[in-house]
Amino acid sequence: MPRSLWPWTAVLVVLAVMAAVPSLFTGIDPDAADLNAPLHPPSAEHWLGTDQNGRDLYARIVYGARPSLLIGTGAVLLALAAGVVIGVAAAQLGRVADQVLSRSLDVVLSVPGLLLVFLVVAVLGPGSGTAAVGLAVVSMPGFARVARSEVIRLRSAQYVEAAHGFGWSRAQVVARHVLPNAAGPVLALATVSLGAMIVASSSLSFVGLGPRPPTAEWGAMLSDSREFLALAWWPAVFPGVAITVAVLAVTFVGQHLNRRVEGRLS
Amino acid sequence: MAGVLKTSPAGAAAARNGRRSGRGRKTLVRLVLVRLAASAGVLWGAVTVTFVLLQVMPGSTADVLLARSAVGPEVRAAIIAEYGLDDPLPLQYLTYLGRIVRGEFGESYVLRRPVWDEIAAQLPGTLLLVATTLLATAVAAVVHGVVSANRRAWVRSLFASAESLVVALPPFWLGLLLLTVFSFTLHWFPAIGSSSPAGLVLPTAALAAGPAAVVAGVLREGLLRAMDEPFVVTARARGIGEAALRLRHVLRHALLPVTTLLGWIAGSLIGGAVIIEIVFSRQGIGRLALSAVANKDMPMVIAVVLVTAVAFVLVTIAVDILTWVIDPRTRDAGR
Amino acid sequence: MLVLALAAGCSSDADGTARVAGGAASGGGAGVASPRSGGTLRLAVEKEPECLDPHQSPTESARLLTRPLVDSLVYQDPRGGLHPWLAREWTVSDDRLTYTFRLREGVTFTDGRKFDASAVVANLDHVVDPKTKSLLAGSLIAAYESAKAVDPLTVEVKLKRPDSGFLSALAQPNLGIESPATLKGPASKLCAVVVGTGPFKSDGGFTPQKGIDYVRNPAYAWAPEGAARGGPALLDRIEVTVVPDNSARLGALTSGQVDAVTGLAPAGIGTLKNTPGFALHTTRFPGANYSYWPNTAKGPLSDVNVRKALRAGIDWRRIVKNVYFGVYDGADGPLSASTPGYDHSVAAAYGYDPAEANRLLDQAGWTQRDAQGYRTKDGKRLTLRHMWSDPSVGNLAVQIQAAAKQLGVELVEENLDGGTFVNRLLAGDYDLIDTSFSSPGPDVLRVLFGADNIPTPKRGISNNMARYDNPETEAAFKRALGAKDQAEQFGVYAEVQRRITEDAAVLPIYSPLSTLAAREGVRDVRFNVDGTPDLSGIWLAS
Amino acid sequence: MTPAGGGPLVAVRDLTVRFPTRHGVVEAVRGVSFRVDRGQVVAIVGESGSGKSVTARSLVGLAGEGARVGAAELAFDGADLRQVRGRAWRALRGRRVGFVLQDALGSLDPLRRVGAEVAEPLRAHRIVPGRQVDAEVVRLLGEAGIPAPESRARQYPHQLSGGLRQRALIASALAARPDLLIADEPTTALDATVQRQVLALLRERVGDGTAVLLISHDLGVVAEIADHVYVMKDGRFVEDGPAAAVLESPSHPHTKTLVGAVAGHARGARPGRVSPSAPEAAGTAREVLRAEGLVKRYTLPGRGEFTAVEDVSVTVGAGETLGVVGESGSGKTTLGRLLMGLLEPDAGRVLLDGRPWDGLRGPERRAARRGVQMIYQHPLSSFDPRYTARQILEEPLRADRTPREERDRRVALLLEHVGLAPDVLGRRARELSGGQRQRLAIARALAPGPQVIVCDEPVSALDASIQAQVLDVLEDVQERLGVAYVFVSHDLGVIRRLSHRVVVMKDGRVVESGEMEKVFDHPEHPYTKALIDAVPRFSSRFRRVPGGRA
Repeated sequence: MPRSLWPWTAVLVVLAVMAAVPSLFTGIDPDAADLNAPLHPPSAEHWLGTDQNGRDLYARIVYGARPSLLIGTGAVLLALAAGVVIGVAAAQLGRVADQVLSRSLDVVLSVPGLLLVFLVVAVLGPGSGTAAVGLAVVSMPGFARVARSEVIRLRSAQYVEAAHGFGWSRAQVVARHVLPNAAGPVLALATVSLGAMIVASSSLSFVGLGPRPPTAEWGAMLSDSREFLALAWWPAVFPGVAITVAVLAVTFVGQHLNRRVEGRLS
Repeated sequence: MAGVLKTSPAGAAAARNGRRSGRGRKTLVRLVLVRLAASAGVLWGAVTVTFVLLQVMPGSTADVLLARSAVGPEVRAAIIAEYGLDDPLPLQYLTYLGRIVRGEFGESYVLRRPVWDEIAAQLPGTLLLVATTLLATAVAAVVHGVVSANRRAWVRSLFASAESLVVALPPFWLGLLLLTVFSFTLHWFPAIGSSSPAGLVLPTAALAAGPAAVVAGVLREGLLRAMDEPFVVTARARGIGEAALRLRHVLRHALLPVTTLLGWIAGSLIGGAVIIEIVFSRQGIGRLALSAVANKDMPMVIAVVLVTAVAFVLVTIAVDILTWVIDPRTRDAGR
Repeated sequence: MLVLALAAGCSSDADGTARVAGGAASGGGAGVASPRSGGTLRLAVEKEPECLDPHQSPTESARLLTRPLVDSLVYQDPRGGLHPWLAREWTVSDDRLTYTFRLREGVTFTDGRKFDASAVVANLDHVVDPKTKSLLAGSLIAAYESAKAVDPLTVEVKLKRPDSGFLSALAQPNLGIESPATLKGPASKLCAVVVGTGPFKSDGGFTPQKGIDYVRNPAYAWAPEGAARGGPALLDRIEVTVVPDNSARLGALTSGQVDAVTGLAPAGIGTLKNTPGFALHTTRFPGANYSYWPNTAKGPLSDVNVRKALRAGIDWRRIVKNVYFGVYDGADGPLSASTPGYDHSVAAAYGYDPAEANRLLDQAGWTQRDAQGYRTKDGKRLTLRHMWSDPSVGNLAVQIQAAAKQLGVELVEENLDGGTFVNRLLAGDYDLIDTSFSSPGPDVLRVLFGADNIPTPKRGISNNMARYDNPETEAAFKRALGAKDQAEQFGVYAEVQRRITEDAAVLPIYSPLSTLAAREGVRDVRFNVDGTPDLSGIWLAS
Repeated sequence: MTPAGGGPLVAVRDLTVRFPTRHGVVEAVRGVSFRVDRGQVVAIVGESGSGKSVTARSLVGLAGEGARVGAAELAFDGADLRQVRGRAWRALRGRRVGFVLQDALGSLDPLRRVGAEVAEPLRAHRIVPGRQVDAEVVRLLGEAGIPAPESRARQYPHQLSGGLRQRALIASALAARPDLLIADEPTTALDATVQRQVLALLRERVGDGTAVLLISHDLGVVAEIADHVYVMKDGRFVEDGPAAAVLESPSHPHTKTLVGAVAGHARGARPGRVSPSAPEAAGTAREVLRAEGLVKRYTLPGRGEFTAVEDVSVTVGAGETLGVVGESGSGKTTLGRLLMGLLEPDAGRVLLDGRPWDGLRGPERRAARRGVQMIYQHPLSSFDPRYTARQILEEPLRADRTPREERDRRVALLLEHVGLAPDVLGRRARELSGGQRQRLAIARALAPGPQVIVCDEPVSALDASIQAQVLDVLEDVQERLGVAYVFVSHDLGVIRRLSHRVVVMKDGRVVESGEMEKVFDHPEHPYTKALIDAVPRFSSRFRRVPGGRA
């Protein structure tokens, strides 16, 4: 791994730990409302200041890491799983299945993303889980398409053809050669989407589709901050920085990993 | 390349009975027709999915509709009767489908107006924003991409990092910052939604930044890849200038992926502009749809879904046509 | 985003008119300079009506936006007094079932048609016609039976039963008189364009997410008695823009994009207070305070002691002061102190007394404490599910939650989507619901605590969210309806207020403010009887 | 031909080209000197990576990104190219020096009409007034022997056959009537007959007095037209002289291998082995594979049917090699797939050991599959990129559940068969040289113990010297294991060397078949004749030399 990437990897690790055990980073209760200290600017006591309820912003950002990152990650994982299944099915189960599935994907794509998420959330009720599901639904077609085209591409690959020659069954060939080699591009898409998904999930909580208050979530914190923009800049800045840094870390490390994979395969 | 190999015998065959161009146009027509046919299915699917989702949403439509009201039983009954809210679902579905086919989108439960008037009132705002955003994206991307393309490796990576940064900015946050700085503080631009040129600047910027960065990256990759193609050496060996080389040869190749990408962006913007519209208090079809969903306003939601779905279909077809124009190889590919 | 409709709706629906305590403008309004004619008022409003027609729409915004367009038979001044308007005078029969109105002459609608008795009949019939699908107006005159034009300038209205609130109901924009021609047209048209006899007209009408533009009605000569000024309005035009986002609206004002804004958030008010060149005009909304409504029918809060403990054990005033930057006042009773018929004697019961609260809880049997320090009774934690669907009250909820924890009570905040919210409301599956309820007089108590207003699946949404059912109050409500004059009516409602306070059937939090923030040049900002700003009285100094 | 007056057109002394890379400087050209006179054809021959292309490109300043070109003398028509910088090159490129790259498909911009490509030098150098460009383009295309030039000019590269593309490319290179034409592998990847025509075209040009610098790996081509030949290896000229001399009496060992390779194919013999003869008299050999009246059609979307294989019947005896000759599009590859049961014929049937494919289902069929294996033209793409050589070789053995230790033994044996050292086992295919890869492919094909191996152009992607080695391996394996080959190739030399019997395919049909010697020495079908004539003259010229280069 190149030197330039070390800091980002570090960031990623820190964020992961934050999401896992936030208490390591702060002793302050993120939901403790201090009636006497609303919108206090950054200070020794409150490193990043306090929000409109006098809650410590630093603590909320630390505790916000889990929902903020988990929704996006969960969405990607769900989309990945569903997408691969559908994509492979479309590629393997013959023309009819392919047509049906591909058109269905078009349907999903044709409905505006946010509206679709909104519908899903409305059906399942608001919350982190449903937000993740909603995002997964919206982003699944991408994975399905890549998986499908990869499988189709590999089906005619010479080494797959050769493998048939050794007397493997169709399933065996798919398992031994098609899926492992299709994994590369699909995972590449996954790492790329992860950043986008984190941004997307924050957008959701921004419009109130995320986890419920008082849960600390970066997008939601930004949403709250709008009210007090004229009074306090810090609640409107730090959560945004958190999101951006997180996404950057994911992107850079992800890109590197992808290059590694490509390098190994071609 | 594979595509080329696949199609070349066909092309040669066509060449032999030299009526290629004619058939080429035919392939385009066929392509478009096929797509349109398929898209009919897509639209139907979109409507159906939306209908189902709206039905499985908790809360009876009547209750949600009357949530904000104080009405006597007879009014409640009148409303339920008028919208056929207690008909069996299949019946509701079929009647509604029938209406749509006849082009009647009905009246909004909540706004009590023909949904069509409503959309007609809101769509322009969104389309305008989408248009300016696409324009900004394309221009910014091409300039940035071309400028950064023939530079040293480390300069390129610098550009690339900058792009990653822009992409990592949540658009709504960017919008918030722009609004605070340029509107609330500096008073350079209006603070609330207006379709005046000035009013479009900030939303467009907030919306276009991310896509522009992505496209610029793709474009640059494309340019670099194209520069490695053998025909570039050949062209140079003919003694043409670098400018001409980029203009006549390289750029077109790089534009192929960009076209597809722009199409995708356009499609996603029509529905995706909502958040920015909210931040900048612009009127738009997105906000219309969201509040409609919140109120289980079925006719409105489905109408919006239909409009955006049609837009999506048209955009994809437009992209296909563009690709057809830019890349002759696809013309003989059929589909 | 999700169904703020419900909470927002409630905060303004039901029994229309309100009387404004302190009446006229606070802040740098009332003119030093003498009124001058001309100019365009650019106003940014927070909410928009889903349909403009006040006969159909229940929303506060519909009232605000149609008041300049339509006049009413009766005018109710900010102090609640009733005065002639389109009706020159009226008489009430002894059985209080027949009202006879003598109409003003020479009044014309802005579409040129004449105003007469048939117009009044057409309007009243239109409001109660189920096909109109009226979401509020119809229920305001639920007692209405029929009306007939005795002669071109005389209308006789018959009621099914006595209704002491009938006249003030007629004073609402919701029963404003619209041009009969338009009433015959499709209801959908009325949602955009309303034609009345008012000081302003709007041919373009209302466009959702955009707003509405008015131009002065030069022929206007029938301003109500007791109004600030007769004759045509001073403003040439009013341009209203809908801007839901609070910060954007404030920004629009401070950046001079608009002259005035309504519905400022407390934070915004706080900001504006220390911005020179702007004036803040406010008035308390009359009616029920913003309150937590306990489910008195089931759950822990069916125990009056627990309700009382909650009322005494949380320092509501301090929280309000904090969250709302000292802008909102604390509450002393079921009704806001500005409501006509408010009974001051109950105020004492609404003080902060943690000791008493803990005593009550112990007495109620919630004696044990669990690991997190919450009170328990036979192993069950004292948990209250607070159901809300308007994120904007989040901050308040957070602070109340924290305060309740001190008391050993766990508040679970349930931020629900509209559908689920409605279902659980109808099923009575909640412990607390929050909402306010602006309203002109003590009548609102009937709406909020009457047994036949308990929301049920059969009845659908209704407003007795405390699910309060008490024979005493039921009887009182009957007497109130039949009251022969306001004094008698108020007397009855004073009893009711004491009864409700005794039962702690509501946990009042603050009295909401109706606000209009404007640049200095905007003069004579008054508020209508229902708390909405009176746009047609405004003039521009520069 | 002799230089036409004046100094040399091109004079190069001690040309060196270096490429600085992350791993230090790579020296592609290490001090070569040569000259080209007007009207002369000078050839630089060498295998891939020998530096021949870079040498040629340095003459037009296109040696490549960051190339460091140095020379004691680098002159074109007296002008010192060392002084030429940036834009100045453009006066030279296309105007004075035409440039033809190999792979015409990639060298013509696929997005632009052929006409536009040809017109480019005309416009760039204002050779003719704008109005006349189109006419001139048509004339040039016609001159390059392209039929119906008007319509062709309006077409796109992918719509032209390889030969036509190459002609178009040459036409554009000659558009400005340059004094020097640099032709880099102008005929690679072209079918023999087409190759012939293109070479003829080049020769014609020389007739007009244009000098040609010909870059090629193919001695055959060089023999056709070169006056003077430089043999290049690792950035140096190892030998040079008049074509005939160099080719007929090569002195440097590398030249010998090159010559030997070509010669070997041509004579169908190599040192220590007389012309091949089947174990028993061909045909009477126990028949392992039989195809009867095979037909395979493809429907091309929108443009009807295209018959890849039409009524083809062949038989392959145990341990014998059936050569399948044909040019691209003749259906030979499709035939191979049909024989392997990878494709279902639309008519006719294939019998393996007397059992028809179509009779076999499920496990049976899979078992039978192991009886026929395949070797591809590009071995790399026939290996799973994730696999090491060991995994590649073990896979077929795992497929039939060969126990572990047994597997190791077999793998070792396979390596030995194909002459690979065990140390390759740890590496992935792309870390191996072209020759090693193809050996690995052979070893893998042998692993299931097949009776027949279908070889689809197994050596055409390899350098001549490597080709020879791989062919040796194939022969050894056949001798040791008695496996039969179906050997598909367009290269008559290769076919001739390996085959016992031959079928000649054209447009999906078998036009001629029989004993190799018979078909090659007394071809009956005109097409076969044409094919054999088309083989570059050098080989025939060479065949006259008694005894060959044993």
